[in-house]
Amino acid sequence: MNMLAFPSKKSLLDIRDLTISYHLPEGRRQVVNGVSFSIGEGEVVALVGESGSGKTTTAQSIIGLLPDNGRIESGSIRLNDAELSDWASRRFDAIRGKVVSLIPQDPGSSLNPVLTIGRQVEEILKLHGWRDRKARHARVLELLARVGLSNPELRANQYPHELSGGMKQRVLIAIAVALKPALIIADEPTSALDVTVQHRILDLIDELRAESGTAVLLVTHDLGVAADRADRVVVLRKGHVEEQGPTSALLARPTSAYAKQLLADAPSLAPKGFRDAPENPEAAIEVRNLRQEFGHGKSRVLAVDDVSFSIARGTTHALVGESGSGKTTTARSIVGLQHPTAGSILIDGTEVTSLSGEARRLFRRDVQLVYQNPFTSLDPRQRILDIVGEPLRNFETLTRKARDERAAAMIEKVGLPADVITRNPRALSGGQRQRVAIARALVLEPRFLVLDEAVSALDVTVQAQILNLLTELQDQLGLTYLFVTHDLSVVRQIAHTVTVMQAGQAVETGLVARVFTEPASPYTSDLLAAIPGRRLGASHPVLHYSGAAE
Amino acid sequence: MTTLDLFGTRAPSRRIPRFDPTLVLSWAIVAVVLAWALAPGLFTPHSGTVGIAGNQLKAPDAAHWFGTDEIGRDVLARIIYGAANSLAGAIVAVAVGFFGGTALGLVAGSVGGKLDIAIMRIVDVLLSVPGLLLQLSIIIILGFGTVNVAVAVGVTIVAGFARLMRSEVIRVRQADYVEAAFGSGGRFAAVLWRHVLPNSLGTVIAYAALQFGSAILAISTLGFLGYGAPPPTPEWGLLISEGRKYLTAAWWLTTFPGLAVILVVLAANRISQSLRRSS
Amino acid sequence: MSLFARVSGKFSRLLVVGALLSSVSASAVLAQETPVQGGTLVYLEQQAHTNLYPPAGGFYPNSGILNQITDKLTWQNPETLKNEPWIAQSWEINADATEYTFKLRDGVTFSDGTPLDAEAVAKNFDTFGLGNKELGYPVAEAINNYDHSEVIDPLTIKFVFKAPAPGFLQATSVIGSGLVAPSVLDQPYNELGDATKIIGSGPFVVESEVLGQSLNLKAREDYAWGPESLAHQGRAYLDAIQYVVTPEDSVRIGALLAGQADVIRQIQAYDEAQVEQQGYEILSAPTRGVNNNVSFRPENPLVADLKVRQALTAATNSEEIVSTLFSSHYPRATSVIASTASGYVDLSDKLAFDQDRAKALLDEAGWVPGADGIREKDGQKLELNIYESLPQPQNRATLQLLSQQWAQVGVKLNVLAGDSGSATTDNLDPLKTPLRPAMVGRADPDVIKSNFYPTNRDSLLQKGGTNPNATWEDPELNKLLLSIASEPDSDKRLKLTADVQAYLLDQAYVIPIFEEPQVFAGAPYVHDVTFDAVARPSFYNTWLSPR
Amino acid sequence: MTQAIVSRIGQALVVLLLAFTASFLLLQALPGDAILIKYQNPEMGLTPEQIAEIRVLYGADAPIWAQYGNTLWNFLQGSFGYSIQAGVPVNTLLATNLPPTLRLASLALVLAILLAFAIAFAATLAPFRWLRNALASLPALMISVPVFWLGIMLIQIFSFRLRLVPIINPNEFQALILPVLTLALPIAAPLAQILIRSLDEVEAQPFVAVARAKGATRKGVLWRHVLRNALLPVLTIAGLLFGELLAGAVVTETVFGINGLGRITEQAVSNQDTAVLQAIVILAAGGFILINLLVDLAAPLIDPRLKRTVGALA
Repeated sequence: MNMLAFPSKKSLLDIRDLTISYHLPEGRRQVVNGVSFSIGEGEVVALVGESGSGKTTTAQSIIGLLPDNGRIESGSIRLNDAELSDWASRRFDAIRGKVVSLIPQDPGSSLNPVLTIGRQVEEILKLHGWRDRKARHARVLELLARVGLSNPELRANQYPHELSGGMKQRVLIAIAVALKPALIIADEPTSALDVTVQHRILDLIDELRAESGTAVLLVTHDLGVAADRADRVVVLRKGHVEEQGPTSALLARPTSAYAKQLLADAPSLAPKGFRDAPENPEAAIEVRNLRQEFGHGKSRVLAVDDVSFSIARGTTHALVGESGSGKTTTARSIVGLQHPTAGSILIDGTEVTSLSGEARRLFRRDVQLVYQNPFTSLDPRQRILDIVGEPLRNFETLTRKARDERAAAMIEKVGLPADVITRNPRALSGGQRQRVAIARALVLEPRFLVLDEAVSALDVTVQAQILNLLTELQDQLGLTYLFVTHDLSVVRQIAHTVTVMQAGQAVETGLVARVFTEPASPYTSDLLAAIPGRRLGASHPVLHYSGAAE
Repeated sequence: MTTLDLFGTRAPSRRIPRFDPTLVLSWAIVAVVLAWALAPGLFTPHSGTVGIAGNQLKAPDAAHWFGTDEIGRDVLARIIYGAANSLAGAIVAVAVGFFGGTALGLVAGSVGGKLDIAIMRIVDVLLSVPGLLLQLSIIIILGFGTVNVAVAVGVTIVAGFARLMRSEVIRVRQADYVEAAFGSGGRFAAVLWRHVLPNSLGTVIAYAALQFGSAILAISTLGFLGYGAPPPTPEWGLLISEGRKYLTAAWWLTTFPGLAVILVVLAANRISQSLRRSS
Repeated sequence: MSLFARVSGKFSRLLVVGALLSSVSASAVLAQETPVQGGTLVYLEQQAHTNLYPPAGGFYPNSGILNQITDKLTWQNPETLKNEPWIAQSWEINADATEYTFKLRDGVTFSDGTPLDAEAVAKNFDTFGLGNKELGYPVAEAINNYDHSEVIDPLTIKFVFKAPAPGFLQATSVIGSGLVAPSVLDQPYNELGDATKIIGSGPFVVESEVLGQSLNLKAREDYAWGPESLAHQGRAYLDAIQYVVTPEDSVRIGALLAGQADVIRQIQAYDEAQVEQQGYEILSAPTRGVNNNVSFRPENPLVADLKVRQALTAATNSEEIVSTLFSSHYPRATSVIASTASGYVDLSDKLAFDQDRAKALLDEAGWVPGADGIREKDGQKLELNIYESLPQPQNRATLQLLSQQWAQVGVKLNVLAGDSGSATTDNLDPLKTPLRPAMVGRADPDVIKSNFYPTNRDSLLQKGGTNPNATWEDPELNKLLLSIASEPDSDKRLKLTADVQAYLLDQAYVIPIFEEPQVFAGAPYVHDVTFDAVARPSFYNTWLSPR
Repeated sequence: MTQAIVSRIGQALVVLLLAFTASFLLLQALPGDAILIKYQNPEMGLTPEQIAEIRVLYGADAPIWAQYGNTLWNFLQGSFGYSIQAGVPVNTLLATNLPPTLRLASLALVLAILLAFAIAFAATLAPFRWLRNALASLPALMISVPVFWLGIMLIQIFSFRLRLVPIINPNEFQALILPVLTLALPIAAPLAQILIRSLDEVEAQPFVAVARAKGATRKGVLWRHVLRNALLPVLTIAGLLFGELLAGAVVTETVFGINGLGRITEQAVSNQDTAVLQAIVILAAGGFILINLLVDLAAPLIDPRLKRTVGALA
């Protein structure tokens, strides 16, 4: 580590009054506004903020990979005494990978699909002067082994699509640490991964960092992750630094209003207790021995394997698990979007699995689904009023005026301003869109609502608002919810009962309070242990459940 | 995750500013040509079909900006009066391709199954038979004339529309909002009409604009091969192909109609590009 | 008679014979300059040849080749239009022109070495005159009333006719009577599209060809039997001729002016100025046949009325067409046949342009102007269709001008462009095509019969002709036509020819427009391209001065 | 995999049979009649009766289904019948005219691909934005020009004005320059457009940023990462452009007076020489289907993700 091998007290990266703007069709937009912070050698600094806070743009400027239309307007970026802010992109080529490297956000699309893993790891060595092929190859295998990939020889010859998301992220980490850089920029390195994988990946980064004394700039939206991993936290909002300081101090005594809000809304840190179980449970939904297979012959996949649970009327049941656990498949069978291979689903005494044609269509009056992604679940070409009014059009013969009135009333009920009704979904924020989706689901006054990862795509503060809304509506209308999520902290906040799923099977079912405090299956324990924010929990008097995993 | 995925989605390097002079110019060209087609008499005092003997093959001058042709007709007037034929030809061709192809693609993409396979094999056949041969045969069967030539060109572009429409329908069908529309009790036809069709059409309309330009070219190529509209119809493709014989003696006969076609096709291309981006 | 072109102010070396009318020198060199032997002439042809059976030589691309590789019994002097000896040294014709006896020149051979003797000539004319059904040979157009041949001795042959055949002597000189080796005529007609199969006795021999694209001829070293009256005897000056098919007008002329070609065929009137301006030469030759015209099909009820036909004749301003579209090489028509054709009489008073007369005639015939200016009768519009004829010079423009002229008297003429298939079919149906553009080039009064007689070109689509459903015929016309073909007395023949011309115009069966020439262009160093009486080029005398 | 290929080939054969049937019906619907067109020529002086005899000779008087069966049977045996206009077997006609067209078309395709890459790279790497934009709109200009006009203009400029390439009596190499260019330019344009768009899209992929973060230069990333990913749509389009190539050949061969399949096609349509047309349809459809089959089979070599599935035609 030639030029960077200086005494450890020295600050490695020093950002002062950085201002960055994008030149967009509608004009110039400033996204980073006078940001200042520094990173010492070997230090981990978390850059925390929600979408649009400017955290990623700031990170990009350090490695010289701003989009074509992005420009540093003023301020300085000093890396080891070199001023980078006025460097042309080409000058960065020498330090990228060698001095500063990157762990990207989405491992799924961050590896070239047409090249083998080995070649992609090898490339960074080749670019920075490793001329000997054999040495390169040996180093590649060494790196792959170091990041915890079994059978490195095999992996090196595989293509990205043959690896899981976690494995791909390990490969990307191998690339990032290959040349022992002084600084790694980790841009949301785990947000696309399952919670247990997330945990292991963060551990790996920590480990490698400690090994080579590399500093890490951890870009994240998740305060819990920042709390667990960072030495210092920089809170960004709308391009400004709201607050920064040592992690424990900041979390314990936030001074800015925004940081306080952020802390309050973070589900993993939510101070509320568990929801009370219903007095005399009357099963409104009964799922018995549900089995779902896809494909046939060799390519047959068993997605749901003998799952049973029931949901009491007026309560929220959570279906929790990692990707591929079968939770979404189960939910879709319940709303009648697919025919299960075997098993039965009784909703208010109706056998859903045998429904078809018009009967199935009429059944949908009572059971509605809210999707994960509010950006894709609303027709971009319809007005909000028409979106919400459409179910009425399908089921009731109303005049247009009457229909619009009912839709408008529903829109008001989910807490949207009246002026949105004539707009398109495009003009709305993610949280607003999810409210629209909920309004559409509720306009027919159904008795059951299935929510498929309905808050996962939202920023924490918005997430908290939607969860509150759902709770309110449940109390008002006596709705029964099936809440599908990967996020245990959300489960804790909203659900009465929970089923934990793994690889198509229900590994545990029960009251949320019981499952969280006395998990019966080791898998549930793993899940609970992986929830980020434990370190934070320690400094926070109210939170103690994390200990339950031990 | 809603974090701005800027490492991932690099802003496109060739952005369109809101006021794009080339786009404005493209629409202006289309507007002018449309005006020519609707009211040619307003733009030229000369006739588009009747010439003045003794006035033949005059080089461009103040009286005849684009010169005159072999029987003394004003070339600019021929172009202005020809706009209606050329546009009508291209519009008919694109309309045949668009409606035929869209219907096939919509049915194939939305119904799926055996019907999809059957329709797509028909489309494959249409694609595999050489387009020009198909066009020439259709013209011979239907007879010569602006509309027939346009229909012939239209038939050969049905396949492209059908494929594009099908893939768009399949893409849109997989969207959450379509499933949501079924989930909220929508019937098949209603969902198709309210959601699938409007959301699939954007790309197809952009393609139609592109095909509009190609249709003008295809019609002019047929004119070159001797399968154009009968004289004295002032159709642009025909003007180019007839004028080419006079290239040595009167360059303006083929050059100006050629420029008119190039400008309109370029404009159609540019507009198609902007439609595609916005859809 | 300024039918030959020359560079103004310069002086052309004209060929000793036939020069006045048809031979054109492509350069301005002094008369003393002697021809140079050697070189290859690059000749650009508009269309590919189709079939080189000599009687198929009416098609210019065919004749451009046949004229170099075949000889004929007699040579028609383009100046005098008299037939002079060539392969036949002398001949006798009986009084009623039913027997022709030819004495052949000795020592003439085909390029494959077989002798050109009486047997060979007999085989040729038997095929031309009678056709050959098995092999698919049609009867030659120029030969009428043929019965049989008799070989008297190896160098004497007699032809016998069923009826008088006064046009036969001239017919022996036309391109369609080129002599080929007997073995050629044993092959199926269809295979004669391959030029390498054509074996003649001419000054050039086919060396190689790429079908539809190019053809190479080379000079025959032992050629020694050119027409006696030519100054040049012996082998041709050129070593070789290369034919390149170049369909695009602009490419032919461009290639000539860029020095890539030496002679090109079919140069349009509008390009002539360009060519002359750059020091190149226009070579124009009259075709001496039926003028470029539009012919009526009287079977069609719209043009069945004589008054309508006369009105349309009066509404036609051929002067305007000629002055707008053509050049001095395209004289305005003054009769059915060209002024250079034998038997021509000036009938320009029958072709006067008079719009008032046209309108009056149409009124008389009951056609009154309708709301849109087009005349109507019994609810039917006077709207006529005509297909353009691609081989004729600027036919599309000509017909459009005609259409403009007729519109002024309230008649709509639709000019149709069509694929050759539809055009061929529709042109056989008078109800679809009341009119058709036509022209024939041939320097004998027979040409009129050729054009109009039902079993020949059948220009009017009469009964017994090419249209199987025809019911209309004009027996008087047909009688006149037949009599021309069989009148042995040449003065009487000319008289009959004059009568037919008058009859055709009185009946207004045809509206002649202009006398169609063949126009070629040549580079300045190309000398002595000659033309036969019907504008087929001959390169026997042609030579290239050093460049 | 093999099963997929077999079913894919089966589909291709079905399409070929359908194309044969469709074109047979279409050609039967042509109003004219090749025999009449050829023999109704005044110089031949044939009577209508004689023409009818010829018709019987060619078997053109049989009922349609019998003609269909005969034609199909002959095709399966590799005999394409007899050209009425040319008077030779269609096989002979094809044997002389196919090779020049294949040579012209394949050279044009190669040149088009080279041009497309040159333009796309220039438009992506050029130093100034205005220059990049100008280069990116070049293909649009190239497809806006009618092919025949382009050919005539190229001849005028390069042969007659600049006198660089003779058009009459060129040597073998010269003879190909302008026709290949004429045919290639309009094909290159859509390829370049797709490639530019495809390069743009791939460049926006996260893995490109990752490659840059390794320290690779922009050019290096373009070569090593972007290009291969951008190739697939180009390959697909190139397969579909095969039909354009034939249409272009018709025009190019007519303008340059070259013998070839294109010119034969044009003449056969004009003369309604159905046997020739039928053969051309099958040849072209077969070529099209074969090329797209190859494209499908080649795609997994470029993108390993496609190894499992072999898609439908093209």
